[in-house]
Amino acid sequence: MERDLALIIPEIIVLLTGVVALVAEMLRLPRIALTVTVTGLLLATGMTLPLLGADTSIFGGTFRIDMLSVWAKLILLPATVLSVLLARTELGGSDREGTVYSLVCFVTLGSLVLAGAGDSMLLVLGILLSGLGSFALVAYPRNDSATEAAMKFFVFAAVTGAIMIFGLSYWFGGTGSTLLSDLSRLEEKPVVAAVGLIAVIVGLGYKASLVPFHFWAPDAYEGAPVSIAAYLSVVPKIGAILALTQVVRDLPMSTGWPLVIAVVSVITMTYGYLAALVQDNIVRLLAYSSVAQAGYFLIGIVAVGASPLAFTSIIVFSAAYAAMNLGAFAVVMHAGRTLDVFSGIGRKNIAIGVAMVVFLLSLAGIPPLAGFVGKFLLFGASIEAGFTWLAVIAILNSVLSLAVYLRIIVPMYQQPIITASGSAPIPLVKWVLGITFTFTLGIGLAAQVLLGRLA
Amino acid sequence: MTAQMFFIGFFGLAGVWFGIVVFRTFSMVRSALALLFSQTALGAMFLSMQAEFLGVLQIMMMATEMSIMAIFMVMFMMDPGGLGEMDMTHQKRLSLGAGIVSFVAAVAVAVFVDWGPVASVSPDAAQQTIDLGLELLGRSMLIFETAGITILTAMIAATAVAIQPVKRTREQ
Amino acid sequence: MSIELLLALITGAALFGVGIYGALSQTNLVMIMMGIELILAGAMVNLVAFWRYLHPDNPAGQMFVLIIMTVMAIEMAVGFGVAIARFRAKGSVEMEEAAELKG
Amino acid sequence: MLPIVSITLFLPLLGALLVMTLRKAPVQVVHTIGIVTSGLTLMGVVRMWSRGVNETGFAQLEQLDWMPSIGAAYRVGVDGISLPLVLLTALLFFVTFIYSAKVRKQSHAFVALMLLLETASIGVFTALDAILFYVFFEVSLVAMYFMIAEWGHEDRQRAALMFFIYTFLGSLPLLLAILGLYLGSDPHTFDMRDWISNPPLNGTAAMLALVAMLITFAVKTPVFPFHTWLPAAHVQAPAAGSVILAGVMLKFGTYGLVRFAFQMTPDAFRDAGIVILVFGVVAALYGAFAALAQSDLKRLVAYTSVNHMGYIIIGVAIAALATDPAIRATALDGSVLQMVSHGLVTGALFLLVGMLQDRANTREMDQFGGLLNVIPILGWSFVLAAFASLGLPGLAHFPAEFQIFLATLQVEPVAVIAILGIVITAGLYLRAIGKVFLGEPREKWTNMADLNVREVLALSPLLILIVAVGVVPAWVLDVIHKTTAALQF
Amino acid sequence: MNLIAAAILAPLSMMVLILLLRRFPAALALLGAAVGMFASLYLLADAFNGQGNQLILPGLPDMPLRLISTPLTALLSTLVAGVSSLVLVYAVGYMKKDSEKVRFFATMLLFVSAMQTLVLAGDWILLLAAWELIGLSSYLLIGFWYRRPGVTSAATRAFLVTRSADLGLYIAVFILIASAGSSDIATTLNTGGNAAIAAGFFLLVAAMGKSAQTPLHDWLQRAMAGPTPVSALLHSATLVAAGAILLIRVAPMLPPEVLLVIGLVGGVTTVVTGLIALGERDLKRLTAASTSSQYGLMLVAVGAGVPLAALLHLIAHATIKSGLFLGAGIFQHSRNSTVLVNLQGAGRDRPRVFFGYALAALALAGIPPMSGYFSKEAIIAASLASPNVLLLAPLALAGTLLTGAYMARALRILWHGDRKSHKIVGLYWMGAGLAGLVTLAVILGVAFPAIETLLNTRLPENTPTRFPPEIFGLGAAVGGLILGWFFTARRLLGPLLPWVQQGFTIAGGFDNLMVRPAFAIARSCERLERILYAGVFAVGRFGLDIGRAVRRNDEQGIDGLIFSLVRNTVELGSRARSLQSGLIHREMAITVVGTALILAALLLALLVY
Repeated sequence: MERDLALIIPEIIVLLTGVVALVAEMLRLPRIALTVTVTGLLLATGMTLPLLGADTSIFGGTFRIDMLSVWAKLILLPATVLSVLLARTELGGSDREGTVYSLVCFVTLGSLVLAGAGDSMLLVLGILLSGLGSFALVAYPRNDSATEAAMKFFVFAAVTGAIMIFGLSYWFGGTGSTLLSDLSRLEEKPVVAAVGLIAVIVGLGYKASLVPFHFWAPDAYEGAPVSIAAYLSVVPKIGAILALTQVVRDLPMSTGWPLVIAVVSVITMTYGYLAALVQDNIVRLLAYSSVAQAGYFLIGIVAVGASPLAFTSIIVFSAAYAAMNLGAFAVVMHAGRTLDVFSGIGRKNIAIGVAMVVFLLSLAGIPPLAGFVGKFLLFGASIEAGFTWLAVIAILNSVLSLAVYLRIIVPMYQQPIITASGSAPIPLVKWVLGITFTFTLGIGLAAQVLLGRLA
Repeated sequence: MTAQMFFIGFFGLAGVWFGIVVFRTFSMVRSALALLFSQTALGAMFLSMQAEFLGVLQIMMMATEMSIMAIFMVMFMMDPGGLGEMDMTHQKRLSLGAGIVSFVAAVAVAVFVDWGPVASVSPDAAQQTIDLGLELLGRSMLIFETAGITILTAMIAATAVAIQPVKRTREQ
Repeated sequence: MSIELLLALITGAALFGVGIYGALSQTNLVMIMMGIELILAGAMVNLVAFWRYLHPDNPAGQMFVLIIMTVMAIEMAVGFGVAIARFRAKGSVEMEEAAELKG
Repeated sequence: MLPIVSITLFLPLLGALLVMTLRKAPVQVVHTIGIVTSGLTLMGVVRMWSRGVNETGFAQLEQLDWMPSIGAAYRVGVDGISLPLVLLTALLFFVTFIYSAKVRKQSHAFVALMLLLETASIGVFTALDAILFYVFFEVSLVAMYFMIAEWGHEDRQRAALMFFIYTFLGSLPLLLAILGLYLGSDPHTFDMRDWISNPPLNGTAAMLALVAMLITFAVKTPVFPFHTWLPAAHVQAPAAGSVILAGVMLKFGTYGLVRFAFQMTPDAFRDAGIVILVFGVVAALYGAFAALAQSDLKRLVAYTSVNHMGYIIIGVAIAALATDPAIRATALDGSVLQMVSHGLVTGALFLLVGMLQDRANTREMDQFGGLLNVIPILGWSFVLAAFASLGLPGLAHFPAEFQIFLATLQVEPVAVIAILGIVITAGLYLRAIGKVFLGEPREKWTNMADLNVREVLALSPLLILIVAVGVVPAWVLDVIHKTTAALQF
Repeated sequence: MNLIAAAILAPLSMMVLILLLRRFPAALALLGAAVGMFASLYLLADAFNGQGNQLILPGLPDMPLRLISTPLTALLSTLVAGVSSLVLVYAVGYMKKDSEKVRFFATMLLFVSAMQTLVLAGDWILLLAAWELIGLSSYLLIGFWYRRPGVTSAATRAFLVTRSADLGLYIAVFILIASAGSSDIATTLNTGGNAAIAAGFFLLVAAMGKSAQTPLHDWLQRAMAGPTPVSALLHSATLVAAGAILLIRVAPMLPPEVLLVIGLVGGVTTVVTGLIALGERDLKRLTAASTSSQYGLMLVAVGAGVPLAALLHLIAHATIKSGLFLGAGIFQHSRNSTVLVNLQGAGRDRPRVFFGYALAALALAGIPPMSGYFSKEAIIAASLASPNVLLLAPLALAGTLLTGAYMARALRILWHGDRKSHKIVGLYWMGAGLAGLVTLAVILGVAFPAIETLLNTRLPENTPTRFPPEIFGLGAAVGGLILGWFFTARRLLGPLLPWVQQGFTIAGGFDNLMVRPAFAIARSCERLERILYAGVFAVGRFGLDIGRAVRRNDEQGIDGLIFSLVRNTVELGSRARSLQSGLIHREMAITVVGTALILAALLLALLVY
């Protein structure tokens, strides 16, 4: 038991951080809450490092300390820190600022639970935990659009969550266990496996905003503060993707799940980019883009069990995605929510312009940026798993993605400056931009640092 | 036909029936009450399936929950008394279709899957509770704790969302 | 396969169907939540039946039911929180009126 | 030994960073940095040239671990196919920098972007690791996109987008092919040398990979009917961009065709040889005829590029179809030399058209007339470059085209029909010369200034080399032949 | 220094020097020509002593470039050097008033060195290169006065027609190299079989283009737009001669089928262009047509299997024809025109010039004892002795007859008429050039036996034939002269005259048969280009349409939103505000339906497994 607890020290730290931040907020000490949150999350990140290379499970297999969950911590905790810094910039000084930090900690905790889930019940609770805080965060401004977004978000969450639980009940009937590692018993009961899988796809798909469970995402991102949208598009999404990975790695191949995931992947990425193509609110555009990126994650999941590259590719792409998506949202936070305000911004503020171009090109998968390395590994994994057609479609979608991102890049450099905004970025945003920029470039150029650890 | 079978069928039918009533009445309060009856019937069904602890818990929890729900219902409904015969539904046909398809699919799974051998006996009530307790504090401890944290989060989140903002945020 | 199990599973399926219908057809947030309660109830019925007739030796089934009850309660709480916030901002929790965000 | 390849490769990048840091530096300083950096790069390449290539395989290898866990590394080196192209690249960038010293608009960004483009271009030719190759390949795209979009002409936005999307779309199949080759190699590696010496795929897989690569390189080269981006991009690109685009970046396609398609899937390439040959013939003829219909000088030169690149495709296809190693070497010699020649000649032509446009603000041939008398240096330079382009002996294209057609006749006599392109290009260039430079001078151009010293400096290396390659092709061909003669199949 | 290189490099280096110094062009040009001639003469002397010489230069891999001095090439080199030197002497006077002497002499020297390269080339690549380079230099020279109307098109046409025919040489060279495995001309001459036939025909095409044989004769007359020295050089020993030289050099290889065709092409040309010359109204164009005609005769000789006769006529013709052009140039300067009507009586103004001109004309007609007599007699003899005597002999005789006729006509017009010439600048230089060439034209016949010795071949003099060639040849020549002197062209040609004066253009000639179709194809390519371009954008728009449809799905009906990827996004933002909304229940319904679909897909997948 002591060993088990030692292995979840990072999670415990995150929990404590959230609680302490809440206490600080109650004492009306938002700066302390911020400091505590940042320190706590960084501490948790640090405490994760000794766990690198661990591959075990604790509490009777209900929670896994493996490659996926450890790297989830290493990626999601820093991403949370960056989001907190963004939130501080955007929401600092507002009423109950500290609750934001506290809730962010809980949502991250939920995502970490998802990423390491070894039991159906943890799956359910992880979704709930990461969802609850999210509703509150989205509704934080308490205005019309924010509450509308939160309400839609909530309804979607509740319905999909209920469907998932209902489906999971069949898995218990089929295996006699709630442990994911016992799913291999479903070899002879493919229908049960299928029903449960569909339910899981519904539940986790909602969290990861896969099509057709994505509808809440653009609305919620638009209604929420930009920093929260950035956070939601990264942390819970990656958590859900990793949870899906945890589920399918134990699912018998005979159920044909790779094909289903592949189909969902194709639909998701194509639909996401097509919808993004005609957006003019840049937050919605990025929302749809993040929907499409979720489709890319699924390419890696398809290869789970068939290609040794699968886990590597998912983790690398998660890291890349976190860096570039947060970066892009940070720029949006600095510049504004519509495409109009982006015209000429690249000329006025060269650093911001270069950073945004790098983030967007990375999202489009252009080498040598992080997104390229991630997608490259994903494609490699899927081809190795025999899903060449999936890689082909994904590659075709990359073209679509380019069109989407060029819609932002083009006006940045080519249209006259029409807005007066565009002051120098606030120091915190600068930091966030600097860090995400470094990682977007760094993961591209020095992918070995990641890959070496993953091998 | 054993008694157990009868009770399961009876309470099941009652639960489903009250479930349907929830969406057939125009009165919010009646909806809440119907849901309460439905859940209670299910609690009784648990009892008849020899899951005593769960059955009792279900009835107790649902009673409280439904009463809270009724209060909110009155608060938020346009026509709490159900006097206006307002139709508070939309896309009925599609929803009905979806409901029926879901039902048929679920039944199909239940019927066509070979669930394996059926256990004739179950642990008695005391044993169940002991088992459950061991489960809670053993293997499932992390789950249990997570549930606790989730409840904490729910409290924070619900409060954060619900309380009146003191001053307007910069975002507006 | 025993009739009891079948009956229970059909009950669960029916609750699921009714819940889906409710979640899709209701215009009011609270009513939608009722639909969700019914779906979850269906899951509970299934779990109890599976525990009783297939795996009585594994208390995880009961455990799951407990968790679902928690989920129900939590969702209700947060749902009402969201509803209150929405009510304050807009004066109604009708879904039809929540259509500002689009595209 | 000094890692001269890497130094040469990253020197421009360092220059770009230097320019970026000197945000406040005056324009002249920035351009001087550009010229000096590219000059040093050129010297580095000359040093590489003096070190020479090996009889077999690659020379001047330099490598460094990069992503060992997936078999990717930083590997660079040259052989007889790439070294001439590296020299061409460095030279073209050098003269372009001299020519562009007049650019005032965002000159910091311009110089930095050009230097980035130079690193990417040299990288494409020196990379011996598929990932590295792809990285440079794409980076060049991005840089060129901004080049066209920012410093192009009236309709630059659309042209830049079309260029980018088109060639990006084109480059993605290559990624698939690279993945296929990677997964086919045992042990998994991205080392292009392994792929060449030991082609990892065979059968259907190889054919699929080949098709993917062909799409990529057909778009890049470009081959009819994938060429539509080319005229648009050229017409809108600034002169510097056009020079690099035509002189260097089109070679990515043909270089890739040789390096990847031809060397890494040799059997499939041989099976598909006839089809590729047909594409080459059609491209050559179509490019010539389409050029004949143009009235815009820049479009005209752009379409002749399609024609000339068509010859290269023919050469490579013939090399694959040939069974006699001597013929294969001849065809490949011709193809590689044609890449160099085309870079020199088209580079010079685009510079000249750019200079003409600087003076007249138009490129319509009908607007001009009798300019030879007014601006003799420009006029005679254009005549020289045009005759080089139409394949006159003694100038750069002749030896290359001669070898290509010589080999073609021996392998697929019917394909020699593409030689008609020689006459068509002759006709269209003479027509252009006649319209623009001969005849009675027009009133409005009588005060046009002839080339200034900077422009002459930019142009003369190209013209000198056009003659040098034409008269004594041996100094280039010796290097090329050393590699092509030793290719094993 | 190797003398072969000197023959080429002397003019070339002087050209470079002229371009660099931009002064003393005439003197430097003469110096270059003189040095080149000495080198050629030295080569010739070596050849008489039985010494060959060769120079191997780096070329393409395994195909080095070779320059060789054999008796034949040395002889031709001397001819080129000699004629060009004299023409340059003449040009000093002719170009005295022109302001662009630098360009003129530089190009002339380029031309000379290219021609030297051609005759001295020992391998096909170098020959091909030289072949094309003389095309280039003739383009530059014909277009020398590029500001005058019509000049550009004449130059362009000359280059294009010859270049089109050059494809024949390209292909022939490829065939020869492919079948012999070497680019050495001497080696490839051993080729036999189908390769030889194919190569022979393609070589003929090339020769027809350069030597202006029917039906490709049109460009030569138009090429008169250039300065007269240029014409003199083009027509005598250089550009036009290249075709005949090529055939003479490869003659040992040619199989009988090809020889017959060559003879026929030559015969037809000599008659057709002879008629054109007879009907011509311009002195220089008349002379140009006669050039085609004479080269036709040479091809007859080659076709008859006696290339030596062709070579002799080539040499004789080179001196004669340049003499004729130089004379014509003097008349042109004195009347500022080359139209025959304006030149009436010009000969009587300058009797000495006329005398020289007349001597050349008689030589061309084939009057003994001038050089033309011997060479022409050799050709007629060859045609009479050939196996195809019935085809070739009548054509050769007709050509001879016509030669006499048009030369006599020219002489008559120059002699009769008013005296109204004016003074000419630089007459001495021009006179000197003319005198030298005419002297050569008259006496060169003496050298023919020496040439036979040098080349170690004999004319088939003693072959028994029923038709003595002397009688026939002389008869035709004298008959032609009499006809031409006493009858006008109108009387001689009758109804044929208009057609003749159009140059026997068949079906619109080069313009209709080559240029128009090329442009038609070009235009259809351009149309296809537009379609492709539009197609690419259509694909792009299609993508956007799908995007819009997807968005509509998300939001329930967007009123038609015209969206353009590139066009301004500002307007777009405002239009998007007017959108309707997607309601959550709809979205959720889609979710459920989607789930059902995925379930269906999964069950399908299960069935497959």
